[in-house]
Amino acid sequence: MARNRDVPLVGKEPLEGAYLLLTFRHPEVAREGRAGQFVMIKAGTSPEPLLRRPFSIMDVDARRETFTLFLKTVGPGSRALADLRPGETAACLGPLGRPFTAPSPGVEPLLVAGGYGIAPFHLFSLELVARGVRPRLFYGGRGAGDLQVRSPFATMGVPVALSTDDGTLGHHGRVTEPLEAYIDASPNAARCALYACGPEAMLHAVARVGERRGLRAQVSLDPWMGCGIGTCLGCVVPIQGAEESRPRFRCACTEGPVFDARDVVWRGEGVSLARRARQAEVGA
Amino acid sequence: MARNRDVPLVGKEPLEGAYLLLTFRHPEVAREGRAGQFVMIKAGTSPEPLLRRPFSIMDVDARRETFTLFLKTVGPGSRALADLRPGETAACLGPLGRPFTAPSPGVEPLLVAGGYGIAPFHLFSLELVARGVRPRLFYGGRGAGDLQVRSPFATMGVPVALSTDDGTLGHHGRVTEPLEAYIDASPNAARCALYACGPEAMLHAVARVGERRGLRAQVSLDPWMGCGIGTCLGCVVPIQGAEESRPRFRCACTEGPVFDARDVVWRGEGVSLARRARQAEVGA
Amino acid sequence: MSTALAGAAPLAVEVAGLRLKNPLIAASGTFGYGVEYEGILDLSLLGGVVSKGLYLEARDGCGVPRIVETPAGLLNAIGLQGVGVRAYVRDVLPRLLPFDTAVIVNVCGDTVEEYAEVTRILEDAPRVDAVEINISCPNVKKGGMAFGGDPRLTAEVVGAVRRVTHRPVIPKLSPNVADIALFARVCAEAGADALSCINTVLGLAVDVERRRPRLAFGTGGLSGPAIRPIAVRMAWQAARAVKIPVIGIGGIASAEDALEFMIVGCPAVQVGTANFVDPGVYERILAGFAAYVARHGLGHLSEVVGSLQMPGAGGPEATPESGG
Amino acid sequence: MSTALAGAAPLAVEVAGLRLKNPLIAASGTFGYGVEYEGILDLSLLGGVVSKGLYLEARDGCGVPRIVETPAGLLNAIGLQGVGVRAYVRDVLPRLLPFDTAVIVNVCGDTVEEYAEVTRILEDAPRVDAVEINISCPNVKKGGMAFGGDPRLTAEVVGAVRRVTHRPVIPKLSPNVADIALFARVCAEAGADALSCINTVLGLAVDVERRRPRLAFGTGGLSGPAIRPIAVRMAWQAARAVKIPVIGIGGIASAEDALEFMIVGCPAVQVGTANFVDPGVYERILAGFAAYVARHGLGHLSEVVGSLQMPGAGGPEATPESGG
Ligand SMILES: Cc1cc2nc3c(=O)[nH]c(=O)nc-3n(C[C@H](O)[C@H](O)[C@H](O)COP(=O)(O)OP(=O)(O)OC[C@H]3O[C@@H](n4cnc5c(N)ncnc54)[C@H](O)[C@@H]3O)c2cc1C
Ligand SMILES: Cc1cc2nc3c(=O)[nH]c(=O)nc-3n(C[C@H](O)[C@H](O)[C@H](O)COP(=O)(O)OP(=O)(O)OC[C@H]3O[C@@H](n4cnc5c(N)ncnc54)[C@H](O)[C@@H]3O)c2cc1C
Ligand SMILES: Cc1cc2nc3c(=O)[nH]c(=O)nc-3n(C[C@H](O)[C@H](O)[C@H](O)COP(=O)(O)O)c2cc1C
Ligand SMILES: Cc1cc2nc3c(=O)[nH]c(=O)nc-3n(C[C@H](O)[C@H](O)[C@H](O)COP(=O)(O)O)c2cc1C
Ligand code: FES
Ligand code: FES
Repeated sequence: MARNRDVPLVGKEPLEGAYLLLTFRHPEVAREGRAGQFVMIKAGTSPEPLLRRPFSIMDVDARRETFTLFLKTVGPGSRALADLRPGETAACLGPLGRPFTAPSPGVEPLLVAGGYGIAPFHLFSLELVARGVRPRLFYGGRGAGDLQVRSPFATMGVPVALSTDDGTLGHHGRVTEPLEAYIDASPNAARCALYACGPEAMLHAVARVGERRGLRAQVSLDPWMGCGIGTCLGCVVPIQGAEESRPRFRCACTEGPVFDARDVVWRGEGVSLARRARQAEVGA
Repeated sequence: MARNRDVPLVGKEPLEGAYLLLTFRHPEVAREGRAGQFVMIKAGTSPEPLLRRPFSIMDVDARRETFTLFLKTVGPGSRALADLRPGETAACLGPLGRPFTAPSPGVEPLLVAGGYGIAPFHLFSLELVARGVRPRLFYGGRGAGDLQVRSPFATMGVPVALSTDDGTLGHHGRVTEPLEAYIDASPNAARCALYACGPEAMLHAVARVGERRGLRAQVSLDPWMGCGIGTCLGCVVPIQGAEESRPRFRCACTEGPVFDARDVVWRGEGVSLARRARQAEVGA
Repeated sequence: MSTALAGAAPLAVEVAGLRLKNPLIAASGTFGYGVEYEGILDLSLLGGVVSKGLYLEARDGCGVPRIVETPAGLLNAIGLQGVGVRAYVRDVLPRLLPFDTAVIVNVCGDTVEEYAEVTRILEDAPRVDAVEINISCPNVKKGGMAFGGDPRLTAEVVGAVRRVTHRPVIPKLSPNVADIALFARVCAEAGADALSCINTVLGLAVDVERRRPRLAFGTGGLSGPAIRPIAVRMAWQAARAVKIPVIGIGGIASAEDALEFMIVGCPAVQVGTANFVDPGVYERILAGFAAYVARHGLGHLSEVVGSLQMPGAGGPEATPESGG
Repeated sequence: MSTALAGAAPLAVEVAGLRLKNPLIAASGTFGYGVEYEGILDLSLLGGVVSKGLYLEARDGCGVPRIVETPAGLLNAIGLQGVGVRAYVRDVLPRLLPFDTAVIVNVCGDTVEEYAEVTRILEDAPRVDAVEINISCPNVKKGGMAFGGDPRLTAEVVGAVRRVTHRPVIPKLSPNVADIALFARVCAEAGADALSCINTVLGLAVDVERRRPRLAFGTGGLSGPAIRPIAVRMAWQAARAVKIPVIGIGGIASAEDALEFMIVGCPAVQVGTANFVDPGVYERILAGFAAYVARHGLGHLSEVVGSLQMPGAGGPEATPESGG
């Protein structure tokens, strides 16, 4: 159950560029936080910026009662967090949202991360490996500097395919290219499940990859969030199950951030993949 | 001439409690700043808090092109300054305002400082000593922790009489008590000039001390300031010269912060000492 | 009084016949239906909760983005997404039964008849303590601010709701008017038992790269600390204009903020945007109230209500009228 | 164009017959008489400067405190302290001669006659390029907002000033009205050449420890970033209502802020409170304009004026009207 706490910063590890790792003490997040869930957090009490910011839980340590965030500094909210000194506190509510659902037995989880979208997959890989499941990670970014979380996956024995838009590391191109190449080469192509977190265009591309091959895909959406608990209605995304005649706005904070890619009404499409498939069946 | 600059922090020395010293590079302040003048300064560009804050110039180093502030952290503006790291910049306009006027030859300057009111007297003492004049400092605060700037005066050979409201250091009581005792014991009592910076009640008390003994007193007022250059009209104080039939609002930023104590219309008095004296003359 | 915190200081107030254990009410649209806070906040800590705006039928609301931050403020165009009053009575009200807090329902309508009809449906429901009339939502194309900006329509809506309920009726005033005192008087004459003051201020934020409004709806309602000086001024004007109690709203995030409204004349206040910023805001404010009561040696917090001393004039001689 | 910065990008505009080298004007009461910036800022960088409010006679203004900070805002009650129009003409105007910038004088009055008389005195003065009529100051007991809140008085003042000057007449609108478009139209019909929009928003901040207003005068005018969304909305409403140009004002501190007003329809803008925060604000905004012009491949900055695309409706299917 989510708890609102003032959490002390107990660890801070600067990475390259705008990235860093922050570890806070919060017993409930540490104990109950699952991959795909997030916290709403704010450093200081200044009215500027006003609201807390959502960040995915990247790691938890139940014994130490701590959790870790992977932060990209992009604006005032993330900067205020990055400026915290050990011992200073932030206001933090969590764990929030619905986590990823683990794949059925025998299904290979393929994780697709873009930029800071790597954060939930660190925790997800830990969870999966602990259950004896070995995921495979496809990790893309603009350049080498955006692929900051790599060694933990090596430690876990999770194979990683890197890609960058500018070719400075790994495959030169979109992260979905090595993903598709892998699936197409896999003898086990029908027994894969896709998981994606990153920019919307990437999520949409992963949804299409899944659709074309009949693979289930879970995507973690990244809308602007005001409260994290379903009260501000600022984070709504259009969702349409196969049985729903029209899309409905659903809160990404409480009904997501993880959704079935087939239920999402992607930008410019007007209808979800699930609904379109159902209509095709009915029409057929 | 005042200049507006982004000034890098080049030195930071935490003192006890809420106090610290900050040194910035600003060639014009370093070259032209005089005791009693101040800068308007703000760390960061957040609209919260909105305005720059006034701080007295405590020291200057023309060769290094730096100046130093003595800061008491009391609210968001001072805290943002205190949080600056070396190399980070603040927006700074200065030097501003009218400085203290040095005493005539043969007149002994008695400096009366309360709390952070010590700042201008550090620079003033340096200026006076450089001209071969030895001031005497009366330095008061709530407790020992508020008397943070002492050793530089010892180095300059400036005698210091300390006092605290709680008796934790020096004289137990008001700073004006040792001041009056000194004047009354001095063979040279008529050849003293008073200079005061600190809380309003202290300035008022010093003004009365001067009045009773016929000594000139210059006081540095400390009103809320919005701009520092005479445009916001937020810093006005009621001033009345001997010849003025009624008080007029004057900007403390441009016509002060240093005023002749006799021209100030002190709270609850309605008329300045100078005017009252003139009326008594005329009446007589 | 059910909790130690609330019991620690004499804070209970009666507003328009409503007994509140303390003057803190969660504002409409910023607290969901209340039930979202399960596990995060004990609703019994609050004097009351206001539901989000309810029409007869469910609504989708506006497109996204619906919320953007502005300096010390929040601009929103949610468009009253909601479940409709019948679903509220059926699904939400039973879940509020366990909590010892006043339940106020925020009633909306596209027409005078719809306001009355929503109120009528609530009249049969248990657990509703009062009705707040939302004649001031800036984010809908019909109803809303159109009513709250017109004295005649305001009187009509308030009168229509008044006729169909025995519960306290609390119109919520729009700040987007020239003279809020006039609207306060109109509501009082039409039978209101109290007033809520204020709703959000109409605003517009532009994405200069795309040359479009930052909100999908276009304009939005401004809330949060940025508007507090405006809200305190309007609450003060409204409270001076009428004898019925005025509930102060706008930018409250601390005990001091709440006290500003109480001192200008509001026996109770609502907390809106701060709910998003910090679900611990009520506990912080209650602790601040207790400290204030102790510091000022008050027998009861409500002693401050309406205690504002407006100054004489200033001027360099502090003579009257030189402030002009 | 006299300076490299201003010359670097095509920024010149003509507003009500006034040629401005760029759309940036220093707002009344936040820039002194302009001469205070000697050595700090080259006035020739600016499109124009507006003097602080001038009456016939000198004024003391309000007591202190006159200025308090509120969240992302400034609340002031200066009360139009100033030297009076004759001293301005005699002592200040000559000092503005060296600068290549438009000089606009902010005219005040307790009566319609005083507005006209102040304007008449200016008519004989060289170096005045336009007259801004302050019918919207909230911090005086007579005149000011009382005029700007009444359409009939607004028309009277604007007409009276119009009749005694050949220079452009620019009424400055009060935001403390329900329908700013109405006042924009009234001014246009009374002969205004342009409008300034907006003055400060009436507010009140309370010192809860002393239970008194934080300002000596009591209420004050709210300015700064906090009010920008309100000001942009009002500038948009005014610009849609009239054909004469609207000068946007309220919370501008960056090129992006200024562009918000330009995109909703203002050919020029005024910078107020930001003058206190940063005397370097004009150089920053001009640099931002140049970058924007380059980034968007504009031939001239004024191409953005009025380019706002108001959205259709949103909703989960993005079908029209579902935003309601
Ligand atoms: C469920 C969820 C999990 C997230 N997890 C992480 C994480 O693990 N690590 C991480 O670094 N970031 C994460 N984010 C994004 C993070 O919340 C934003 O970067 C942060 O809110 C930016 O705040 P700011 O004040 O620093 O910048 P702002 O000034 O608020 O924003 C800077 C820029 O980022 C954009 N932006 C702001 N919020 C978002 C958002 N939610 N999605 C996309 N763009 C946004 C703004 O439009 C702007 O262009 C997550 C977001 C969500 C919704
Ligand atoms: C000419 C001048 C010289 C100054 N020199 C120094 C100096 O050398 N060192 C130093 O530490 N401070 C100095 N001050 C005071 C300093 O400006 C304030 O402490 C500062 O503005 C507080 O800002 P803040 O945001 O930190 O706190 P705020 O939250 O703005 O204020 C905190 C508390 O301090 C009070 N306060 C704010 N400004 C002032 C002020 N100007 N005078 C008295 N009380 C105030 C507030 O009312 C509040 O109670 C000087 C002030 C002036 C006018
Ligand atoms: C996201 C959001 C949704 C709101 N929805 C409603 C609503 O449904 N009905 C209503 O009367 N007021 C609504 N309001 C207005 C608030 O109840 C409150 O009057 C306003 O936000 C000012 O208070 P604040 O500054 O504390 O937020 C809403 C405000 C926000 C920010
Ligand atoms: C301290 C202060 C004094 C002002 N004095 C005047 C004035 O004399 N005449 C006038 O028309 N507007 C006056 N204004 C209003 C400003 O010109 C401007 O309209 C308002 O502050 C909004 O712009 P801003 O948010 O950029 O400050 C004053 C504003 C402030 C903050
Ligand atoms: S973030 Fe507020 S409802 Fe989802
Ligand atoms: S500080 Fe603005 S006029 Fe003095």
